[in-house]
Amino acid sequence: MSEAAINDFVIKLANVNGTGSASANGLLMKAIFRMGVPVVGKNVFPSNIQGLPTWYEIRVTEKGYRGRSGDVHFIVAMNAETYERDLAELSPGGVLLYDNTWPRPHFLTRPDIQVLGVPFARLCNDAFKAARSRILMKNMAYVGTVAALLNLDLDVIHQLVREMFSTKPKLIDLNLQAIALGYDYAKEHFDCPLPFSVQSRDNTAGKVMIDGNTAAGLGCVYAGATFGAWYPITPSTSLMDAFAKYCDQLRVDVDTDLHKYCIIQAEDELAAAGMIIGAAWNGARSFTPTSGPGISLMSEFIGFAYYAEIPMVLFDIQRVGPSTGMPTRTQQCDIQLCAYASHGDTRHLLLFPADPGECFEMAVQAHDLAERFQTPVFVLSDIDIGMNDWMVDELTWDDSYQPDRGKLLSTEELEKIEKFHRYLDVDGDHIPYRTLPGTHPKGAYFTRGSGHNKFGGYTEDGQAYKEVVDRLRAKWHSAASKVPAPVISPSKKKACCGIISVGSCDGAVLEARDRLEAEGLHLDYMRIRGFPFSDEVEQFVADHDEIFVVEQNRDAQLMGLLLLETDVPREKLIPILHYSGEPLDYQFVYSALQEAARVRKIA
Amino acid sequence: MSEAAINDFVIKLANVNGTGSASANGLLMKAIFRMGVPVVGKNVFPSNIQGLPTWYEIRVTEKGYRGRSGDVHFIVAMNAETYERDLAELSPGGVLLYDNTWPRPHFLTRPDIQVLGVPFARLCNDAFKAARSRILMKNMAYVGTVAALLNLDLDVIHQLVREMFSTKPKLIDLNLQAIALGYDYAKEHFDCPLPFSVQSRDNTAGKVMIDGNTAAGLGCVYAGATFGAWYPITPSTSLMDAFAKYCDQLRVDVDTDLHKYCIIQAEDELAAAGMIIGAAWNGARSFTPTSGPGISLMSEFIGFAYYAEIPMVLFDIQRVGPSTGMPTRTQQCDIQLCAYASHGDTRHLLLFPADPGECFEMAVQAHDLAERFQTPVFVLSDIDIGMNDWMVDELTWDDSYQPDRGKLLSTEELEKIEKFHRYLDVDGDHIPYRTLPGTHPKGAYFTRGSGHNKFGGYTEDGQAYKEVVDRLRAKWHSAASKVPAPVISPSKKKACCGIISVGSCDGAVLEARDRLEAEGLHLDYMRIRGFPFSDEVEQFVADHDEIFVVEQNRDAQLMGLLLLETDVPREKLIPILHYSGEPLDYQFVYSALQEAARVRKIA
Amino acid sequence: MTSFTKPHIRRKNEPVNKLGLVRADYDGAMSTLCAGCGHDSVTASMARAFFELSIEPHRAVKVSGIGCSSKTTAYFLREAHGNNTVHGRMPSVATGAVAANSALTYIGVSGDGDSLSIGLGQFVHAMRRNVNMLYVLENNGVYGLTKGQFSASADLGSLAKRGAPNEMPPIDPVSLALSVGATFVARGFSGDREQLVPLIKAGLKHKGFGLIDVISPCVSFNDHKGSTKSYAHTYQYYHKAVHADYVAPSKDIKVCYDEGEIMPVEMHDGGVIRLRKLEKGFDPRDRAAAMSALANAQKNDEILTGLLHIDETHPDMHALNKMEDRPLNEIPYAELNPGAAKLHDLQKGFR
Amino acid sequence: MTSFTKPHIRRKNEPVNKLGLVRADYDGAMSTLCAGCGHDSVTASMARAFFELSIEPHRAVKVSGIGCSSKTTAYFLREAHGNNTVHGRMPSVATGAVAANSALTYIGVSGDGDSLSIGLGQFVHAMRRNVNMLYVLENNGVYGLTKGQFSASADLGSLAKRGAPNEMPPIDPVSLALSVGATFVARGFSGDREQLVPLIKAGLKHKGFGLIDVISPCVSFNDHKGSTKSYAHTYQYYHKAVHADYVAPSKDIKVCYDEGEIMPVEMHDGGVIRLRKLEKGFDPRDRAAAMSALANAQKNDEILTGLLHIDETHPDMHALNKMEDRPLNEIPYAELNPGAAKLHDLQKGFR
Ligand SMILES: Cc1ncc(C[n+]2csc(CCOP(=O)(O)OP(=O)(O)O)c2C)c(N)n1
Ligand SMILES: Cc1ncc(C[n+]2csc(CCOP(=O)(O)OP(=O)(O)O)c2C)c(N)n1
Ligand code: SF4
Ligand code: SF4
Ligand SMILES: [Mg+2]
Ligand SMILES: [Mg+2]
Repeated sequence: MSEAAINDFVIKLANVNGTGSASANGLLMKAIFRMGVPVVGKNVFPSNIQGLPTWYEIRVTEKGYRGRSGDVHFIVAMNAETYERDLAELSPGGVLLYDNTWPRPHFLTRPDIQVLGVPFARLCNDAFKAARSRILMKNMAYVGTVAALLNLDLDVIHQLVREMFSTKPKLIDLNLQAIALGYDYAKEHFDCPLPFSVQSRDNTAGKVMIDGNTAAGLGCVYAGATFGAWYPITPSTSLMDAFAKYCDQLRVDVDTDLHKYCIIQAEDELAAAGMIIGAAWNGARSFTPTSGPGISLMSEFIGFAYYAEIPMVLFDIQRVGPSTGMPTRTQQCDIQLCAYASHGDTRHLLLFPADPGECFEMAVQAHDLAERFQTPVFVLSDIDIGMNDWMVDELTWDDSYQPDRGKLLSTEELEKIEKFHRYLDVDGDHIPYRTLPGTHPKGAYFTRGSGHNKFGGYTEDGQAYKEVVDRLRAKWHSAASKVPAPVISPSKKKACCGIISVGSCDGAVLEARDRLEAEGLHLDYMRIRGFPFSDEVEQFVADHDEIFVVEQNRDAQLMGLLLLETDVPREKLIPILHYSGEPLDYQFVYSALQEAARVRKIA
Repeated sequence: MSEAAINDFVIKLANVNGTGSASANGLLMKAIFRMGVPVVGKNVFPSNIQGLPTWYEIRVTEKGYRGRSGDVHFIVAMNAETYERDLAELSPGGVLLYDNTWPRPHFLTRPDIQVLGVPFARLCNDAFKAARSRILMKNMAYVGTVAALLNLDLDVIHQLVREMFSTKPKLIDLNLQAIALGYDYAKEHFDCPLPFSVQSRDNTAGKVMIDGNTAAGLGCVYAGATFGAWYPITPSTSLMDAFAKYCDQLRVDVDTDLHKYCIIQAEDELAAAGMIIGAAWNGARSFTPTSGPGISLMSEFIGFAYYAEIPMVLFDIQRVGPSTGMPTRTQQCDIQLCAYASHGDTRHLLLFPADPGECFEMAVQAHDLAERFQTPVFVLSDIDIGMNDWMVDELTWDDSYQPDRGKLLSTEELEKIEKFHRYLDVDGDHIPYRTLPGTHPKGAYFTRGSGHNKFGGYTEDGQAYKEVVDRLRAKWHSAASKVPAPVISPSKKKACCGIISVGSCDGAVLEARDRLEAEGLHLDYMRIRGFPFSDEVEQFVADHDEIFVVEQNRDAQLMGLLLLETDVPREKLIPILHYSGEPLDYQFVYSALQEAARVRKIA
Repeated sequence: MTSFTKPHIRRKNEPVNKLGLVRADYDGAMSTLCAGCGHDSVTASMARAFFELSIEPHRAVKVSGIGCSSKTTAYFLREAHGNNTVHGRMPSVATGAVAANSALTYIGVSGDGDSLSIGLGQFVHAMRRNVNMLYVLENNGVYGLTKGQFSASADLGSLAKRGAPNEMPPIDPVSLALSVGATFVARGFSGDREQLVPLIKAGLKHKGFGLIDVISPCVSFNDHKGSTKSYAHTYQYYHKAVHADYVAPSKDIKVCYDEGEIMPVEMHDGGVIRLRKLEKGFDPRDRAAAMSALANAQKNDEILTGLLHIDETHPDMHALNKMEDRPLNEIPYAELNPGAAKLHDLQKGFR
Repeated sequence: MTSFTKPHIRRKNEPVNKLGLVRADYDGAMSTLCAGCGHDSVTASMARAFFELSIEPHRAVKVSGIGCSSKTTAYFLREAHGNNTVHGRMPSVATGAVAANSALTYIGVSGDGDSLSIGLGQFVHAMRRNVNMLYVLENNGVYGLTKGQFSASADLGSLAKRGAPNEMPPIDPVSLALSVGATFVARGFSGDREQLVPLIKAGLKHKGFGLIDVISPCVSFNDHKGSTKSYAHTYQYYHKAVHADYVAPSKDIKVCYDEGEIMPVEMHDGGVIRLRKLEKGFDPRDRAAAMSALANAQKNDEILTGLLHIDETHPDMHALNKMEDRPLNEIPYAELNPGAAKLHDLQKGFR
């Protein structure tokens, strides 16, 4: 637990969903960001449309930490139903703000916190006529109160309101009025600002606030993907929404209104998988965003793409499984499934972005790798990365980039060669050449998921069959050096032990590691970014005596891959597992590492 | 390679499918079996209906070995298309029998074998009028020739023909005539019998010849399953056919013609999975037979059954994957998929029968375990076990058996309890009680694949969610001692090394082990029969320095499970992999073990 | 089974049904849908139908897929088992459940997304099998739970909330059902409980698969101007063809037969569905007639509602499979176990 | 693209098409189906249609699912890419392929099992999207490849090889297609190439989804007495409604218009389908009429064949998605890449 301080505290807003709170909360976060102070925002929302508890947590972190902290210093408790729980979560010395319009019969409180009441409902009922406004404006009213209490820059807030409603200018004044209501009430009744508050800095220059799904959608645009198929599923929907938005903006001919892309809302995930396979087979870069249940449903097709060697790019925005699970909560629970999805001997390429910046980059890499290796490639994101706004370096682009279309024979090349065989390892690199329909009569071949020999012919012969699947395994293995390399962050002093982690665990792990380091526990850290594992991964496990594997699932799935695919002995690996569905916080990792180090007697 | 001898040789019949050869070949095998000499039969057929190569291999083995040997001493080469390949496969000193009706322009032969020609087509064309008879009777004609050459008991053969055509008595004489044609021709032209031939013994008493799918279907009848749903897929179809046949025979009221069972041909595998889940949820023992592609398609539902804790019995008759693969060839390639099928953290119970006898037993156990643990249970058979006739001990039944319905509350029990909570661990054994619809108002609960707490209520609370999935993991683990225990077959002398294998590998492994033992290489052998692994498995791996893991897939999937779920260090495990799709033969295992032992310098 | 957890609070003079239960005894958990969602009205109608039919709550079974609509099975009949399965696959789970115990009353609740896209195959095949259940399709033309994408039932030209028109032909569950031989096909509107409750009752009593396509507006994503699945549009265009009401078996049934406008259809339980013809000359027992009535209504931009087709003669799944009346899950093991001696006999053919 | 692998052997005076190719240039690998299988005749008809239309083989794409029928894409057009996908899921792969390159000619081949059970959802949704392809459904009423189980198109009362009758209503692909708004719906018979070849040609030229349901008997499992999908039964009951023939764009087209019995339908490429009405007063451009013709034929136990419905006005998937004419797979990356500067601009909203 850590004390709240200037530019270093956590505010949590407890709301009911469907009441318009999300944009108000986003506005608060953006205001702090624009004041030059780094923020970490987590939106925890229910799996329905209206009426259930939702939370928005904003960590203000001058040092620019990227994970949750685990503390809550300031709660805006707008939801009576979760009030008790919200109250309990508040750190000692914290502040609770609530709507005191109606007296509460059994009002719970704690002696170690400060409670502030503002009659938001009454203020809004008095000020606004329309029923809908009265509900919506309560949110803006607490924004005003919070702004006063945290010393937020009102100009910044007003500017944000104007941008937010630029298309509905009538609403600007209404919202500004509501903000003023809350602001003025606070100034009048409370000591403003609180001891912890925000002071302007210049720590967010060159940064943007973006969510991973938007970044990945944008990445697909830059990758030159022209076809996307999907079936709506939380939390992957916004990825396709982003792709559609940017295509609409960038790829529609202004004169003719004609599109240079095609997006299809499929009838289900099986169909979405089939469509992107069809399009990729026919030479259009394609992708599908989905989540766990979608991967289960696509399993048969994934095996087909693997065996028939068709590029396939899948974004799995992971949510809490198994089954429908908690669709709006985060986990990293599809790692094992994606690594080996489908029946028979199958193995795939995985990319693990840790933030929206990497979602953008890896979206591009996924397309390159899928075409280079003619195989399914999974980008394993999650709700935390995908749907929360993260502060990251502004995305950049290298204008010299050219898509790697892999070993694709052109009409001219086909013209030259004697005879084309689809599955022949001509170059000894385990990757055969492919051709597109329509390019040349010589290029024709028959794609099938049934037994085929290296020439592409149907076979039921054991040796001919083996030859192809043996090459497939070798091809998969050769991708180890081509998937994104792990990021290794050595400890300041030489360390005998290490941490391995992945994806959205990164911020919390880095922070926990730094804090432990400050206390004298030195740990090297490797974040895995690709599968199959490269030599660096092997080296890291070889170089350390004990390795903590931090991940967000129950069954230690990443650790499982390490056991299966590297030479690491089991005794070296110590799982640290978080799977409640909330984004990981550094305190969890810190305590777990500390405890594990104690038990294992690591210096 | 081993020499052919009396009651110890292999005959292979190469045919074209759709020409009626299968029943002729089965007749040959049955005749030898009835003469009291053990046989091993393997039918290798194509994935079409008519016109492609098919082989039937009969190993005559007085000692009662259960696997293939790898030799071929006698080939009946009825298929000109595979003639070259068949010829090459023959062991030196072997005999090739072919149809010499038409002269072959470029007749291939080998100096080290004996070639016998019989004009089967001409004999049959002369003897029979109908076009169809002329084709079919060629098969019976070579049966006659083979009978003469191998000294088979004609009375036994005649009796088999009479039984075979008991419903179409007109065909009996026709077939006997054809047999006589071939028999007489052989007697007249060749030295009969061959040096290797069959002599009557009494080694098959108490045995039956049965295929695994039939045995499993029968097992489901004895388990008291009343509902089955399926979607046709090779090689699982005959399992449901058998269940249907026995139900029709045993469970139809003679007076009313009404059924005590229900079988539904579903519209696909997803639907089949849903149906058996619905029926099991509602208290009828149910099951579905399928193969790899079906498991892929059922993945989402499997996770639902796991998380909602609904009994589910699946038979996966494995075939060569990935994708459509070689649907009529055998592999053990779905082990990993079935162990962890579905997204999110999921883990299942697996049973591994090694022969039709165990298919029968494990079909019953699967139903007991599924209800006891309220979870999916997979019986992992394969084409070799499922579709070939195996010689096994006559199936027996203990009349005192009662189904284990698990923790299912009756109306009376519900009447007594205060309040029922579906997912509460009342007894501390990790297994909650369940209720059936319609039994009692108190028993009602809401089944869902979305987040639920231990009371069965909807939740999005991380801790409440974790409590349930932690129990699920503990429940799964507690099944280790309840799934069938491994069969451990110690070497004659104390051995430092061992073999681990599974399912249809058993016969070949045992034979290879015995032969190596005779040469002084001592190896203990454990055949795994259930997953999660029991303490015996842990003990076996702990007790041995090096362990050869013999299995039929490319990616060492069983070895993978050992790495993931036991403490065995990787260096101990040496994979021996066979995945050409042909049933495993002992020579393959023998050579691989010998070679591995040499490399590893094992005494 | 006669024991009940007694209802807790009961208002004075509150109407009770034949079981002595009040309407509130058919309630469930509190709804978490949006205020004004059509689905909540349908829930109320379903609860009322069960109440009026005096079905013991615990002798009913509720099944559903995934979606706002599918959630509603939690919001009525708290004393009935519910099975909220996976997206689009409720029909198969229902089929298995019905197969296991034919003695209960089954109601399935689904949405247009759940039934017409991911679940289309299962939906059609459950109709083809004539599984004995009532299937209520709460049709709002959108995916509510995933926030407003068009579903396959969105009408040509219907506008999305953001203004884009749908340009693909809709899949009309009623036409589809007729084309694949469903035996009870009706359409209702969440806003008209007077019509809907009797339809649900009739559907529950129909022996075989009953489909009620209920237009049930989504206030959050598809209730704006230009949407053809809005309350306003539905009120304006809907048209009642046949009013159906179920009358339980009793001596008086025959008396009804004479009334001019009333056409009786006898049910398997001895009860009767009374059809009040609103459209002249339309006979819902004639499938071809239903199809052409539907085609005509479409031409006139009318939303035809009521009981559009009924066929009480086609055997249901149990009859097709020649199953005995006793539920599968009640057959004692002793009757299912052929025994050791029989096993020996059976294996004679394997020697 | 004009280069071809020249045909190897050519008979003297063998007819050549506009490309100078002979019919054998449209052949594929040797069939591995049973001798006499209806599917082999359909294969021959498809090859002939491509030949007669003078489509360059390598500019065609063949897609299929799994089944005996689906295998046949290997048996014609050896110079065309084929994609033999997974069971029941060909429509989605085809949809993606068509989306990626609209400039090729697409033919899908499937079976009744592949299309009407496991693949029903995809089949219907591909029609709804009006994907520009011809879909040939080789309908034999059984699962051939898995050895003779009834499929969902088995007719009521049709006998299985072992004598058991089917008791579930069939799913008729033609009715289904009409009910979900398909734009080209036809039925043929493998045994009548004279009718089938022109239908295939018309279907290939139709801009949008063309369905031809071809009765194609399975000699191994469904050609016995009592089977309603046998050769004998089909010959006896089949009935031709409308003969359709495609005429390529040319100056003479207009001349044809006058002939009494001929009704011309103009195609997107400027060609014309000439419909020869065999059934009086039947206009295949009227969907409702097609439905009632179908219903009547069913009543009379007739198998209605020919072009039963065509709608050239409904936009195909490309038009619905406002795609430009150039195939997606030919748009150079330079046109797709917004560039670094743009990326900077786009992110202004993220500050
Ligand atoms: C396999 C799978 N894919 C996608 C989803 C996401 N999802 C949940 S509900 C829904 C659509 C629901 O639409 P509908 O059935 O019309 O219900 P409504 O919410 O409109 O009542 C979708 C796509 C899911 N739960 N499972
Ligand atoms: C997922 C999956 N399930 C089952 C099968 C087995 N299977 C192969 S073909 C087939 C049915 C084919 O029937 P149909 O489409 O009518 O083709 P036909 O052989 O009759 O031409 C089935 C069930 C499969 N290949 N894949
Ligand atoms: S989103 Fe629509 S369908 Fe869902 S609860 Fe709200 S109003 Fe109902
Ligand atoms: S089984 Fe039937 S469908 Fe298949 S190839 Fe033979 S005749 Fe044709
Ligand atoms: Mg809906
Ligand atoms: Mg078929």
